[in-house]
Amino acid sequence: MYWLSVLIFLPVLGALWIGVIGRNKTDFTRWAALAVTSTELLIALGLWWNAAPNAEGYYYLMRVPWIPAMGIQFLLGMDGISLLLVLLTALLGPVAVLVSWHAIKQNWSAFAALLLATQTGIMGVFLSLDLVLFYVFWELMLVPMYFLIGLWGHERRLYAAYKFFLFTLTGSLLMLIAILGLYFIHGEQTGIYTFDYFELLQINLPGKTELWLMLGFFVAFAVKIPLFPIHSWLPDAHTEAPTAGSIFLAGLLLKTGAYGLLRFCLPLFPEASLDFAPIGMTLGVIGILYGALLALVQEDMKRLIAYSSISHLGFVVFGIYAWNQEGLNGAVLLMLAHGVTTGAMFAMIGMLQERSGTRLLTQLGGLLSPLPRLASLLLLFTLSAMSMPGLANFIGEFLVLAGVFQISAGFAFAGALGIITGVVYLLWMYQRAMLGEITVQRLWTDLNRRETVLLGALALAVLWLGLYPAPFLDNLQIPVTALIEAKNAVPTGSINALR
Amino acid sequence: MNQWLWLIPGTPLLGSLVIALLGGLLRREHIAVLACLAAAAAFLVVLLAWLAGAASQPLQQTLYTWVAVGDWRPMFGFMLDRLALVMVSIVSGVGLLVHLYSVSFMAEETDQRRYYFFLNLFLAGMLLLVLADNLLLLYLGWELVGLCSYALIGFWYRDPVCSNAGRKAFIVTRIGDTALALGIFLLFSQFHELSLSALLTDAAAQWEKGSALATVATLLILGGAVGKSAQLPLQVWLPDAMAGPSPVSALMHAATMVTAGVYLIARTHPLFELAPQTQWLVAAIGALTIVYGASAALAQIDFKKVLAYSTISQIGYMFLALGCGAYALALFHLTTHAFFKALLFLSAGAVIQASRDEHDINKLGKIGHHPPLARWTFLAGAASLAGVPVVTAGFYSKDAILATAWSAPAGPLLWTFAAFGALLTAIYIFRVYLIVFHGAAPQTSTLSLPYPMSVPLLILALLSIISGFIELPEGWPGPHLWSPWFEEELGLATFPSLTITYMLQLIAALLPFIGMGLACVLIRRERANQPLPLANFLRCGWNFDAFYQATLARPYYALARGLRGIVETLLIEGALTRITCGLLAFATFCRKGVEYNVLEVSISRLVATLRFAYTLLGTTQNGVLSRYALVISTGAVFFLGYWLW
Amino acid sequence: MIPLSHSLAIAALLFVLGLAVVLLRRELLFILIGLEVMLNGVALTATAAGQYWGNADGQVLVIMLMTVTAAEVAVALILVWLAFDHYRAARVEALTQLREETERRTS
Amino acid sequence: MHSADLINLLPYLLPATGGLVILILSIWPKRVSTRFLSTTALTFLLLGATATLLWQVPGAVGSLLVIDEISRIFTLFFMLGAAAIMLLSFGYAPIRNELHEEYLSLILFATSGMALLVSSNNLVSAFVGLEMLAVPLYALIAWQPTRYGAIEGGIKYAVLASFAAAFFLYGVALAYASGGTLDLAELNTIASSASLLPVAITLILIGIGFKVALAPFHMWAPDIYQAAPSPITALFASLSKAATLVFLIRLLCLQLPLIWEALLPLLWGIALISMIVGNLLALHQQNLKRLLAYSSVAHLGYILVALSAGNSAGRDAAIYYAVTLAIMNLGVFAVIVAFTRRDQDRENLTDYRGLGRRYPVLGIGMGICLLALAGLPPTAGFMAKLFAFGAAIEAGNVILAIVAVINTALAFFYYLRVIGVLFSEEETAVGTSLTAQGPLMVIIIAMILVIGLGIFPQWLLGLLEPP
Amino acid sequence: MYEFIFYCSSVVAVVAAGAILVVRQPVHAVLYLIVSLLALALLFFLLGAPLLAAFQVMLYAGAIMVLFLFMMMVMNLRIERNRSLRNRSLLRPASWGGIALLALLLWLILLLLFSRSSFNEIDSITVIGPTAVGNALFGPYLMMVEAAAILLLAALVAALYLSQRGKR
Repeated sequence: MYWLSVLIFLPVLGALWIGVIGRNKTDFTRWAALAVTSTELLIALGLWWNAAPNAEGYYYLMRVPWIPAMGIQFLLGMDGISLLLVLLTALLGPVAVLVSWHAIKQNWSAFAALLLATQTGIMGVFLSLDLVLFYVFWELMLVPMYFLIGLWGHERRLYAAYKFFLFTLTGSLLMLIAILGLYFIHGEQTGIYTFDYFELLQINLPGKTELWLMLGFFVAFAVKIPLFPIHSWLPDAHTEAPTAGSIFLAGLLLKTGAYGLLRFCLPLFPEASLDFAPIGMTLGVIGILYGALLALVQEDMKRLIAYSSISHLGFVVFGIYAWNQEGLNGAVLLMLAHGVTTGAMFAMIGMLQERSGTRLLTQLGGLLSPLPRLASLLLLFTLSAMSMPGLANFIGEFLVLAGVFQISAGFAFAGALGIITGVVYLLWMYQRAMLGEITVQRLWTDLNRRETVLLGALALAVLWLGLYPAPFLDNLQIPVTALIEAKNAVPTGSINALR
Repeated sequence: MNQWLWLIPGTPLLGSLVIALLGGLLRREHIAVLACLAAAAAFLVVLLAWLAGAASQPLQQTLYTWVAVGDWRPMFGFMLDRLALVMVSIVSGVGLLVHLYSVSFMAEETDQRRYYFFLNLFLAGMLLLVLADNLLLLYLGWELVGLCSYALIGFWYRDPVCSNAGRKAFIVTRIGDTALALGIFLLFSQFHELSLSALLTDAAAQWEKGSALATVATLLILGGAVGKSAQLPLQVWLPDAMAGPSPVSALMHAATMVTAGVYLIARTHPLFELAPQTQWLVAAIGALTIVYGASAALAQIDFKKVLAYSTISQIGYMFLALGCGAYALALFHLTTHAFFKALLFLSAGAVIQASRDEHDINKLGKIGHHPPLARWTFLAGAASLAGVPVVTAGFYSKDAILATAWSAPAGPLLWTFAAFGALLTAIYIFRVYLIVFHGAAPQTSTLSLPYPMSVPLLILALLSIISGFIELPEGWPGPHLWSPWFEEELGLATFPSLTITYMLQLIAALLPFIGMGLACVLIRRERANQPLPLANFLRCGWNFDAFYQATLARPYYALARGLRGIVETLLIEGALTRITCGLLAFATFCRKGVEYNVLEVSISRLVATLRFAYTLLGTTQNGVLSRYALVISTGAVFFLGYWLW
Repeated sequence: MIPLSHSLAIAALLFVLGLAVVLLRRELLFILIGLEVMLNGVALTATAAGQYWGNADGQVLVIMLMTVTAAEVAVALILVWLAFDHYRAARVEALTQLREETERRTS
Repeated sequence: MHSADLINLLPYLLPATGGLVILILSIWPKRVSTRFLSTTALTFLLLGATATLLWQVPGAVGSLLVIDEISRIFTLFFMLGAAAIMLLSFGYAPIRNELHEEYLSLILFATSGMALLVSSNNLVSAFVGLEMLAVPLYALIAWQPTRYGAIEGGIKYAVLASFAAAFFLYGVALAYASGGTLDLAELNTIASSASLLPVAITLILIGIGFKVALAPFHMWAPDIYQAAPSPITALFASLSKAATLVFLIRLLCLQLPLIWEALLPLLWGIALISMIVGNLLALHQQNLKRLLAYSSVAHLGYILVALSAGNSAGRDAAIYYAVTLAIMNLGVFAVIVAFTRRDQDRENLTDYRGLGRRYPVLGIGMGICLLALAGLPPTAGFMAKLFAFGAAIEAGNVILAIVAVINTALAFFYYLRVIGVLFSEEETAVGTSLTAQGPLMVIIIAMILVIGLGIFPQWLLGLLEPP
Repeated sequence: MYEFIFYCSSVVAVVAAGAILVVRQPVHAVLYLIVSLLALALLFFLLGAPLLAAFQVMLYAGAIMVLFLFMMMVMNLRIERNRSLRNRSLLRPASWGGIALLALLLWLILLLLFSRSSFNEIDSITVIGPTAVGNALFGPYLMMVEAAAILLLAALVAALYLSQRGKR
């Protein structure tokens, strides 16, 4: 199915196009980038429209030999989970372009090229089913993101960029080791040396080895998610990145970690993952509460949302390791919801910063009256972020907690505390920014047409996800069932390496 | 009619959407009219539902599959049975009246669009809550009304008092909501089903009476109900919520939203019947709250806060009835309370607005302007609240609850609380009435109210007087329409024997009059500057705020003690703010302690180590050729030495 | 007859002595001389081994060694001379412009 | 000697003949223009490259040289690489006026030395090849002796290389003593019995370790990198290293597998030290050329990670790595050459501020090459690391692989720093206008190869497979 | 007798080499080296390599050492103005001792390694004369002779260039 590779390579070709001929033609590059990302979105929607599962539950598969000597293929596949995340990626593309329209003052062509390159990397991560290919895209998305942060970021951008890069890189390199280990063990067992995901699923690993390999993958994903205590790159990166960068970071890059858990950690190492589940859930709950707590004491709005992302992604991990229908469905849905919601919130903070010149809550206040449109839309997204029923995050968090509750009521209770704290910090943020007396008198301009359309679209997405998530959840039926089957296939009384 | 059910919440929702999206194009007055039309449409649909026979045959509609997870597919579906029918009637009726009232009351406000958007949205949410046929949808409505409450309490957002109050309300109710959510999770994990009808039959079939799971589940649901209905111990938000506009207080914090807890328990009563301990706890909470609210109301000086505590106390009656298994009576009181409390708030609002937003009852008494209509309707509401026998609706509903409480476990005790509460009720409401309307202010005010305000007041006054007549007390001749109509759905209340009933009725009938007398005494003492003992304690709502500070905030406080600089910032008013601040301190501790001192420092340590290693290695690279050769030779020695080993 | 190991030991001693000269002396000329001594050790090894195995390869190796050494020494000596010309010194301490500058590093 | 032998000899002869021809041309009574000399040199190199294609593999030239896939690829590669070095030299401002016939002929002699080295099957020929590569370099480092550190660099390299060559030769002599032969194939037959042979090979390893700058024999590298003119540094960093490394691979993997097995722990240790030392020293380095020197040390460490696996995957990985490392280094140095000021190199990182923004092709080229050095997919550097670490894991050297991986992550830090400087907003004074075409061509070809070999590594791997 | 001469000349070669370690004047060092080389030439002869012995005397002691001496002369012209060529002092005893120890260690290691491999005793000397060497050189090693020639040429070119350009 060649459309998958179109999905991946369209942005990078667009990036080349823009990068080569777009110098000093700001207007042209803007529209070109918008055109490319919109085409991408249309293709993604078309793929969604035509999606029909095959025997393995994959809607589309594409298999081309790449490096036959090593058993590396160009193997792309899209099942329900990747479809949803691809949709999210495609949606956030135009959003990021539109948000940067006037916010990026210099070197628009390079910026657009990097943005598109990042999108390619992320698309690749969500689509590749060959482990080396996956790793290639996994690393590939780092570099343009590094430059987005490092070149267009705010005050401490270089520090943040380094931190971002080194944290994620160290993790992913360990994953590389694990991938290679998997490859050779599989090769020794079966005589077929391949990185093919479907082949590797058949592998049967001894307990300790499985655990170590799983940890190799897990560390890479945990850094991306990010889980406590390896989250410390995230607030810096989010804060210093330009708005579009933050949108991609929070909306998409964090999802790649969770996606990795779902796609690789659980099915490849079911036994080890099952043993690891309590720890995974503990890390999740720590993330939920810790992120919420720290969000409470942030002055910088972007930093606040960054910590809230830690909290929300904690829920995702929570759901993943609950490993049942509700938990997994909820985790994926929450990923989507968080992508849209947080993307929108970062976009709005960017707009706010363009208008007020600051993101500090101490310097904002009372903006509801001069900026009613912005304020009310921000309220909508804030509510979504604190999982207001009817809005995007709710169903996800609800399902996650419902899933977790079946595993352990205590964990569910702790997670529910996270919802309460979520309300506390988000409302407080909203109050400090939008309510009260206006602190700065200046000529405020409310959202213009571009921004309204952009945020309106995201608001629609938020409402759709909240009110009618069934079309999205339908896609998850097959992959989630497969995951649960993988769990059920684990022999009872297997070695509990961790306990 | 089945397929039109969605119109009931749909019309106000549509109204709110139109206001939100197109409100910019409309003039202020038109927005108000639009909102009223939406509310009226909802009411109209409810009336049509009555006509279509919803009273005899429950209506149902399923819009679409909301969530599809595995084999669990909760629908976006509505169910209109008798319980829901009564609720939607009250909600849409009172809602319509309040909308009307708002047209005049809020005419001066600039931000009509926001106001009516949330008012309509609230109506939609409340109707959704009531109509929901599964717990998930109910939870949606539940949160939606909480949100609107938050937004409207903080309507005057420029005032930090208002926005703080809104936030407090949201957070406190959210605590209850989370309990409710956990309860839902528990039920879901047990039955894999959230549809109300299926859930209740399953529960009845699978759970033994008094089983631990049932108790826990009902306790969690009770948590949600307590939070939303402002019962002990989560009542702290309601008095603060009076910072919002009066129509909002009337609609949400008196008539409808706060009774959602009552509705929830009534709706899930089969579960509660499986858990007698919880049910008794419901009754006990109700009884305690009655006294708590009434006593706190006794010492208030803010006009609306009196009514707020009164609401807390009155909902206590409903909880008492629920706890005693008299669900229909709880609903009865809910209905009459909706009328008279809305009336009280609306007329109080009229007075307050006429007196340039003066809330202090003493000042209102001295210099306030009292539109005559407001005065008389307030009196009607007060009488109904106090339960003046025979002529008011409040008498009938409250009397029945008192009677049924007697026959519950530990009945006389409950009854005593309830009766004492009734006495206090009479005292505080007449105290307020007398202070405000019989103070030094010119009594012959001729201020007249505009029609949008006066018509709702009159209708509500009428209803608070006559709505009781549909069900006369046990043992009296006359119509007994209410309880039997509900028998199928909610069962019948039990009453003590007829003689005791008569006794109790007599006492109950006397209480208002005693109360009136005591109120006069109280006022005289107050005017002589001899306030009630414990007045301050009562005024602060039994110092609950302080109590929470001590029990919840202090542990966090201890955590934060090491961080001197932050401690200062902790000293902000209000209990929940205290808790928040406790969290805040802890969070700051985490930020300083963990984020910076541990994580950042470990990174910088690593960097320093690497740099040190670099320097160390770099100094060996001193440019002297012999040194290089030496290193090579040393390496050679080691490598050759390897072969010896 | 001389056992091979004796020749090897002597050769090794020569090699090591040359090594010591390279390491100890700080004059470039001495260092070059030391290198010659080391290579002599190698030459002795090769010759003795050639004798032991009875073929000419060892001697070929030594001849190559000599040729190459001649080439190397020629260039090296020119360079030493240039150094002396430019730095007025032929000691290794004088040739430390190129080095790691850890102390003066900024940032 | 048959005519086939003669054809086989051509690739060795052509560069050397080229050197001679140029020398002769220079004593021609009429003055010959530099352009003509350069063209001649390039022609001979390209002819040599073409001649390698005529090779029938497997084959031999006399008894000393073998011709197989590896020697064919690398000989071709060295010819083209030397041509690239010349192109760089033409664009290198500081010595542009010093480009005499000697320079060109020395490079040509060095090239034939490399060609000898990679196909030697005999220790003597290896030694001669090694020296043929080294001796011209002594002079090339010190080219234009008035430059900063030129003479010092020349002396340091001359002395230390002779020192290392002494070790190498000692090893050769001992190998001869242990087996009575200098032929590698014959040595292999006695490898199991001769206890002195591993020692001899260890000594040879020390000599080679010096040439390819493995820790702890690496200390010359930064100084010489800094001292030499940038094109010559490029020669060091890419071709010279690759040639020596290929000989090491041939020695251990192809000819003496038994000894290879015995040496694995040593290789393991060298790999570990090299990676760590190289990266640590590069970490805070402010001088770009020194930084690249240290990074090369680390890269050789990664190659030894592959070699210490002791399996065929490790061998292939090492070969692949050698080629790609050479290309990447060539690319980076091409940019350094292109950015030189009129009189001297830009050495400090601060001198590169903002140049990538101003000259995007050069900037992007250098960025890609640096990222490839760092090992980022989809460049060749990543594939090389993948193969290398894969080989290590296959052999069960998981700890080494993990150390390598952590080192890789560490290495990103300094590569990214360079890129960050290159694209930073402040700009340094540009100095000259960059008009040199040679470096531009080299960087573009390197860029294409780095990405092409990264995406399609089987291009190279396939060539190595015996048909 | 044969052994005696062998060991004597070994001792001479070693002692002369050792003397280089401690002498102060470069000229002395060169002279000691020549002594060592000549002793070595004798050893070569004794080991049955007369051609090598001759080469050693002619090439090494003759040509290369003359190169050294010539260079020294050139430099000595300026030694009066510049004292840096003089060996002021040896290194500090600590590093001196350290390096000596290292060298000793290396030697001991090598000896131990040699002692591990068992070499057969050889009964008599077989002289591998110029013919054999020549056959080898111009037989299989012909390529290398040519290569060495090119190498020498390269060195010549390099030396010439540097000596021309090096003039200040």
